[in-house]
Amino acid sequence: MANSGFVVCKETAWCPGCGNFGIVRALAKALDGLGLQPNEVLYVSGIGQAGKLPHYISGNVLNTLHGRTLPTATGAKLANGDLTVIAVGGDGDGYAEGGNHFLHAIRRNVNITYIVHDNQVFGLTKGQASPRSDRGMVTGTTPLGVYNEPFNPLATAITLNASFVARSYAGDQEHLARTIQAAIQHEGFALIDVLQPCVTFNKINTYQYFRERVYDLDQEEGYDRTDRQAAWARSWEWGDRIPIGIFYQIQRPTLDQHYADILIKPLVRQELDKSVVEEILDEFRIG
Amino acid sequence: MANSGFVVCKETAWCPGCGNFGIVRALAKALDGLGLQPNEVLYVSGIGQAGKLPHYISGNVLNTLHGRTLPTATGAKLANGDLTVIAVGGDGDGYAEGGNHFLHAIRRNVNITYIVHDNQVFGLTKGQASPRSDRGMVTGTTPLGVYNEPFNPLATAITLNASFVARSYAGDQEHLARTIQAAIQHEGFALIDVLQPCVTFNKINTYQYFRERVYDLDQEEGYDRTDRQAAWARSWEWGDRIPIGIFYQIQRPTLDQHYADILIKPLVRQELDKSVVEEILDEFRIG
Amino acid sequence: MQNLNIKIGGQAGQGLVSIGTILLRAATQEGWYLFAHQDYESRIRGGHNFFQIRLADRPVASWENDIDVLVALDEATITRELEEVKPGGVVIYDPDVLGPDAQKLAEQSNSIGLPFARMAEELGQPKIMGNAVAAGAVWALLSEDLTELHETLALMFSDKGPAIVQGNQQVASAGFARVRELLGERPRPGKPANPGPRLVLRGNDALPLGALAAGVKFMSAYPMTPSTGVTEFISEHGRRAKVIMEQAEDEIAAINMAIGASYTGVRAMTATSGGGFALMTEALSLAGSAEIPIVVVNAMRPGPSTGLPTRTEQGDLRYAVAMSFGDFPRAVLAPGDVEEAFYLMAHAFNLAEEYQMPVVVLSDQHLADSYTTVPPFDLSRVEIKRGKVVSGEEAGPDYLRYRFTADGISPRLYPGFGQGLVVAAGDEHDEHGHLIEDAETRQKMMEKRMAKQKLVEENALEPVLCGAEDAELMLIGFGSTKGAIAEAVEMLNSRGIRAQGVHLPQVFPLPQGLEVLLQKPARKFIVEGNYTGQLEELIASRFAWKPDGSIRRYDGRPMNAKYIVDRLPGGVCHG
Amino acid sequence: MQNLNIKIGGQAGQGLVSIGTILLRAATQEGWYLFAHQDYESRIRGGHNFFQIRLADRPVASWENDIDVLVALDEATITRELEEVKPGGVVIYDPDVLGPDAQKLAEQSNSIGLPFARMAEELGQPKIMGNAVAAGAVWALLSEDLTELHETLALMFSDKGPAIVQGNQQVASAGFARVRELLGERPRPGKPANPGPRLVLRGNDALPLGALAAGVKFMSAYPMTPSTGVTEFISEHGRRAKVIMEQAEDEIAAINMAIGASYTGVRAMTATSGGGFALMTEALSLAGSAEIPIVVVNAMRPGPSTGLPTRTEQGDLRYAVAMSFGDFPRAVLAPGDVEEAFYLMAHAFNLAEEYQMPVVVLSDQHLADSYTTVPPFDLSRVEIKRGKVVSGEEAGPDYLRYRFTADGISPRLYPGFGQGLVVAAGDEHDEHGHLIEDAETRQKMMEKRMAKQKLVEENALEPVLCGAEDAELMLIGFGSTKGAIAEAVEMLNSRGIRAQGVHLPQVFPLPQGLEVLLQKPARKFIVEGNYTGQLEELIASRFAWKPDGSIRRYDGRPMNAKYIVDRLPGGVCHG
Ligand SMILES: Cc1ncc(C[n+]2csc(CCOP(=O)(O)OP(=O)(O)O)c2C)c(N)n1
Ligand SMILES: Cc1ncc(C[n+]2csc(CCOP(=O)(O)OP(=O)(O)O)c2C)c(N)n1
Ligand code: SF4
Ligand code: SF4
Ligand SMILES: [Mg+2]
Ligand SMILES: [Mg+2]
Repeated sequence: MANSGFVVCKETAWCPGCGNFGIVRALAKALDGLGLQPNEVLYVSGIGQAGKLPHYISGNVLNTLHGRTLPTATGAKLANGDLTVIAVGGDGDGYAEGGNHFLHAIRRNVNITYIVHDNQVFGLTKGQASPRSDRGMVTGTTPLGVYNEPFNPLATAITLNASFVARSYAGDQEHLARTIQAAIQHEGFALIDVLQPCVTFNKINTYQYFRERVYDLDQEEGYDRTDRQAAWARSWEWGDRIPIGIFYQIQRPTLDQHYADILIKPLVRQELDKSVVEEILDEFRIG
Repeated sequence: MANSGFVVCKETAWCPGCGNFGIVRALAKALDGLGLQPNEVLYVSGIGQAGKLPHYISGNVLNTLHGRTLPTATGAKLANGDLTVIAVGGDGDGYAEGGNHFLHAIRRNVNITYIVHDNQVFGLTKGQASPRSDRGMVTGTTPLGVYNEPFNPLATAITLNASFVARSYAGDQEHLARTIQAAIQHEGFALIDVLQPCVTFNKINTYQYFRERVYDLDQEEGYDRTDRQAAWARSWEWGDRIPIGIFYQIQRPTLDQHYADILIKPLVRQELDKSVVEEILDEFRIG
Repeated sequence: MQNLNIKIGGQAGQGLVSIGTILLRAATQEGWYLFAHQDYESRIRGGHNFFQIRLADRPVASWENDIDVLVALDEATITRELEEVKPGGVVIYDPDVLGPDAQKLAEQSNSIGLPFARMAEELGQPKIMGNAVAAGAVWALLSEDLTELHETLALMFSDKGPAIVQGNQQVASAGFARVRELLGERPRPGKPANPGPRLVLRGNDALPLGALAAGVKFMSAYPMTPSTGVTEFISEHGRRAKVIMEQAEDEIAAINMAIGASYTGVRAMTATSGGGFALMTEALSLAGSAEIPIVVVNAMRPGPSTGLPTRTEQGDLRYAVAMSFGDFPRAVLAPGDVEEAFYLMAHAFNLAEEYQMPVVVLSDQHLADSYTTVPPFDLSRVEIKRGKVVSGEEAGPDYLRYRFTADGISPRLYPGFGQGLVVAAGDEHDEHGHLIEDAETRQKMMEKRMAKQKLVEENALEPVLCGAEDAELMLIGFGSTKGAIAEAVEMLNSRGIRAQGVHLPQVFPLPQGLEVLLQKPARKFIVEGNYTGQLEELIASRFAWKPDGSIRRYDGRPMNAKYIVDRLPGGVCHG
Repeated sequence: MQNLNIKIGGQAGQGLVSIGTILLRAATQEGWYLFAHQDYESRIRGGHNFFQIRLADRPVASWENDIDVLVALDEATITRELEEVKPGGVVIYDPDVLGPDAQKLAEQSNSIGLPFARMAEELGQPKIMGNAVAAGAVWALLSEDLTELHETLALMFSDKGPAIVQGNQQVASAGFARVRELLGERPRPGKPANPGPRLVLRGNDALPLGALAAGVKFMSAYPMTPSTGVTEFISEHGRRAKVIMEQAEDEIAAINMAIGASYTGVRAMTATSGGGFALMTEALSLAGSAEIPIVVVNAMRPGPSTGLPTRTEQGDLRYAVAMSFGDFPRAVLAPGDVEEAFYLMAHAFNLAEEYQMPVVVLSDQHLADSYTTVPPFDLSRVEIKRGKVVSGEEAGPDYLRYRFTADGISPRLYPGFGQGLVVAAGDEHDEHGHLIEDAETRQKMMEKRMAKQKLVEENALEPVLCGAEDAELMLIGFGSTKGAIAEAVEMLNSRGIRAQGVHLPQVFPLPQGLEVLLQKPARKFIVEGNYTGQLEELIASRFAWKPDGSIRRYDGRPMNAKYIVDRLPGGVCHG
């Protein structure tokens, strides 16, 4: 794929009708809208159906391991802050295997955008429960129905004081593209949990299910997205009405600001200064 | 150590004056008070100074790996629900290496008590920052001072709808013993984050620091520990006043209740019924 | 031997597994033996997959290249698979999904166009029943009548109600009739005389069945292809068999949960693949140090890293043998077929408990997903040996978890079963289980643990042999190449080359008996599914020995007899 | 050679490391060469630790058993270590901490009771300066005057202000004077003629220094003994050297962060031990598959599991070599001493980048924590080879990350440096880096990657030899046994046995040159610090060869010359 505009691949390994298509299209639209070039963007993904996204849109790609999306993206961003780094993965990738990194990447407030394809199921391994599956959902590993308390990524991110916490919906490409742009423009860690119908394995949380329920928080009069407690409270709304939009956004120092002394320019553009090494060696010299 | 009363070992590998002593003593007191026998109790621990606790008090011990306290304890409890299972570890063990298990053990609501020795530092490896370290703390790995947002285990546990969330203080053995008893008596996952001065490596969060700040939430008029949002809000109080006590407690089904069909008695006391295996095999028989 | 090879090709989600499953059950019902393997991509819909069934009048253990019946559900099946069809073979395709070029191609052979879904719809049934049309069409080439096919459909769809059963039977009959009409009578593959009852299972069925037979009580796992079938099998039957199968948040949690359960005294296991297996290393080492029995099924797929998730390879052998910082006793078993998978899985639990150590069972995608006809498993052959366990009274209050004993095995007490306390630790410890620092105890404890390794080695499973005893050529392998090697040996013997096959059901520690075999005068070849020759290396490191040659495959596909024989040096094969 | 062995024993937290550090710096300043090793427990206060310094008039590479000067900060030092003191050796103890029995015991030898802390207090200084009293006391046995000791104290405490410096100097003088007074003049160890400038470093200093010299730009790690020193060193100097060292939440995050950084084009590393190393396996495999350079320092400690966290062993060799499901190219280096650690670490980065693969550097607690006097490192010897990298223009918009090339190495483009897009994946992929399913591409891509392994092997570092070329006895080892083997060889040669030492700085792939050595007529022994003989196994698997015998240690303690020579079969040693 060439370096002019963000082209979306026609050939994918996704099922026809999958919510992932809406996400990749919205992403291309968002990136185009920001005037970025493909070679300025790096997608870092894990393993899962969602994790294949980077292969279907133009840009640099680092397709890593299941669950390891965030640390890899963090390392890449620290080493070359010139890249717009977009981490992308499934809900299993991010909230099951990768749960620990989710906590700590947020704490670091590294300046990346994290898009989670939240289909509430393990797609690629054929439909087992994910931490996002609704209670009672029967799958190959949960014949008695899902029992665990569903994981609430928004409430958790807000609790960890993530500086940008949003939800969007794969069925609303406009909203999603807009949210992605806001996330990329945000300085700091930006989470977008995207409601993504899995037409093959999730017969509960379907397009119709969401179409009937989602409403746009961004349009909500008086909603103050800097009010952490209110954002946390709102994140529990999941029933007849499901909010999408930016739940929480604040400014706090980013990880590269912490390393400002070192990051006078991107690490990858810094030459080795041997004299500093000599200096350190000299401190150990005796006699 | 014999099976009558909970004896605390005199020989330990802890530094004189360490907060860990208060914890092990309070634990012995709590267990004695509940009329338990050492052979009915199983301590599961990870690696760290805190993780050594089980070796210093009478009971069964499973001293595992750094960070793996909770899954191991979960497996043990599911296999033998007759055991009172107490998971114990440091803040590094539980919130750094073990962060993912922390999330998911809470979601499962397995009926165990989890005591975290929260000294806000990696003790055993000589004082590096932990996810609980205060901002700005200078350690061997954070010469520029700790930068990350400190992890709030109480707020996170409440967000995950843990059924029992408490904080206590190693310097107040009465309070701690009482809290441990309540946790053990609670049906479901019970977290006690214990403020534990590390006299060697943590020069900020000392006995004096806590003595001046802690107050008992359990004594607080009108505090409703079933109010999740209030509990979450209260968990952010960390300044001149630091609350200890039970922040949040609710009843929700436990993991063994989910498996009630199977757990007609503890797994370890169930004999293999070969006829069931024959039955399953027969379903594959053809001809 | 009479053989018939059916290949059903199409996209994921088109129903080729349904067609295959219907046929293999009906064919077994009708009396044939079979081997069926699957080839699929790491995606849920689309791509190009196939399901291949080989029917025979005697047990078969591998697959063949030449196809008698090709069922094409999509265009790629024609463009990619047609060349594998034997002269005179039949192609059944759906004209509604083929472009004109492919259709033309298909028509060059002995072909029948059947619009599967359309036919179902024309009969007033849902499209999806096109699968039964296809099954019926193939059945016309196999059997005189529809009895067994109808019975199979009745069994398979019984939980969907009589309407669905009848619908399937109706459309299957239609497919059957059309083929009969178009092709007339054709020679049918011979059937065995007295087939008797059999099971038709995949490795992913036999392994969990073996675990259930061995009395597993606890499993925890995180899904990963191709091991997921084991996990889902235990999940499905757990309630009835009183086994907990808890899905973990990751593989680290999975194995640690199982270790926690095992410590209390129940048989516990986990199953995984590739990266998940790697993530379990630290805990495996804990099980080794703390002497906690645990069985880990690792279903291999091509690595490194995520590799080819749905393909087959035998590239984790070196890793399974080496997977620990520091030394501890262990065993690695590698069943070669469905029947062996069942009995070895049960054996794995015995080994784990007798020696209080981790045991790894190496499966791979080819074993996991391939169906074979096997005689009904004999539960009386599954002896349960729980090793040295003491009751609470025997143990007494002075119980020492790691008591030094002559054989290195310290009797287990289950915690809470007596006055004694059970102190287990992964840190180095003394007889009590408490932590130590001194050199003497460390050395003694290492020697105690490693004494068990010696016992495991002395009792290692001996190689399984086939073919000529006075062989001039020997093929040595492990795991799922067993059938391919056996058939290669047969092929060679039939060509007048005295060949012997050596299958290693236990790859670590290697049995003493192997050394004797290595001293035989035959020319020896190691056959294995990986790039670097991991089995060869293992044997070399143990016996300071090198083979005369090696046959390897590392493109993600399984071997068969032809693959092996074709790669033997010319002199051997035509000598 | 003239030698003097000083052992300082006491509890953790009592200051024995301070005393040791003061002495080793002052002694180096005064001109001696030295080797100093540390023995400590997995705890922060209490227990029994020691710090042992060997001074000599020429470079030394290992430690000796017999002690000339024992400094006892606690009772256990007397009860446990006294028997190691040579006849005529001196014991300096603190009478305030000894019970009467131990005091009596101490008095049986050439002993001096000095209440270190009390003396400091009596001089109006804080208790903690008792350390300087002890250092001064020992110094009286080494040197005629206090010049170098005072200078060392001035340097070490310069950042604490002049009062602290003077206080330390004052109390050190007092300790010095007391010993001089009590013992009078004693023979002092000889000094080298022209010592010149040197460094005195631990492995845990030399490794990160090597990384800095090689231009490492990013590190991420999670603390784990005994690797933590590497991490903290990079942290400490990171700001100045413009290197980011980010503490990770766990080892999995650590290596994956480093891989992310390396992908963008910077040199990146991590450091860990034992269980942490195991947790990195999956990511190492990703680096192998995606061809991303990465350097991992694994400082070994006795396993399995948590084992003995602060002790030494060489038990991760098998694991380092085998750590992946599936095959990919790699190198494993094993520096034997501080100097080699520096240069090999820099070499590791070259290997990683030239072959675009992971490189493991095996250290161990003995290397990590032991100080040695070394000549100043020569930065001009550190050549930086970044491998095949193309600029944006060279690459062009059609850049293919995994272009098939003759040697298997595909030129790297750093993402964002040109129009070309850099697509990297751990799944099997085509030249573009996009995911594939077909057998042909898989096979070619495996062959491309493994072609690099061959190059790595051809360019493997050759064995480092010492002793007699026409040896009748050969000792072969790797890593931190280098010094012990060299001194054992010297000892044997001095006894008239023609011995040669073979140290392997690269353990995987093994160098061709080793095979030639193995064919020499000498009797060969493999010396290694683990139970099962992992090096022996590795050599056996590669060369189908077995040694004449082996010398192993697995009690958590380091070997030295005496340990090795004592364990050679009688016939060898006295033959
Ligand atoms: C370490 C590891 N464990 C397990 C797997 C198998 N695996 C691949 S994708 C996946 C889950 C997919 O779910 P999700 O992340 O939600 O992505 P989706 O396919 O639903 O988009 C799993 C368990 C793996 N590749 N690696
Ligand atoms: C996998 C692994 N990583 C790292 C370590 C090293 N390690 C041992 S304890 C510890 C942290 C200790 O901190 P914490 O859990 O807070 O316990 P504390 O000592 O403070 O009580 C670490 C990093 C280990 N043993 N295993
Ligand atoms: S399985 Fe679900 S998530 Fe995956 S591609 Fe198909 S519809 Fe989408
Ligand atoms: S290091 Fe800190 S936590 Fe550990 S024993 Fe000492 S005082 Fe306690
Ligand atoms: Mg998903
Ligand atoms: Mg701590």
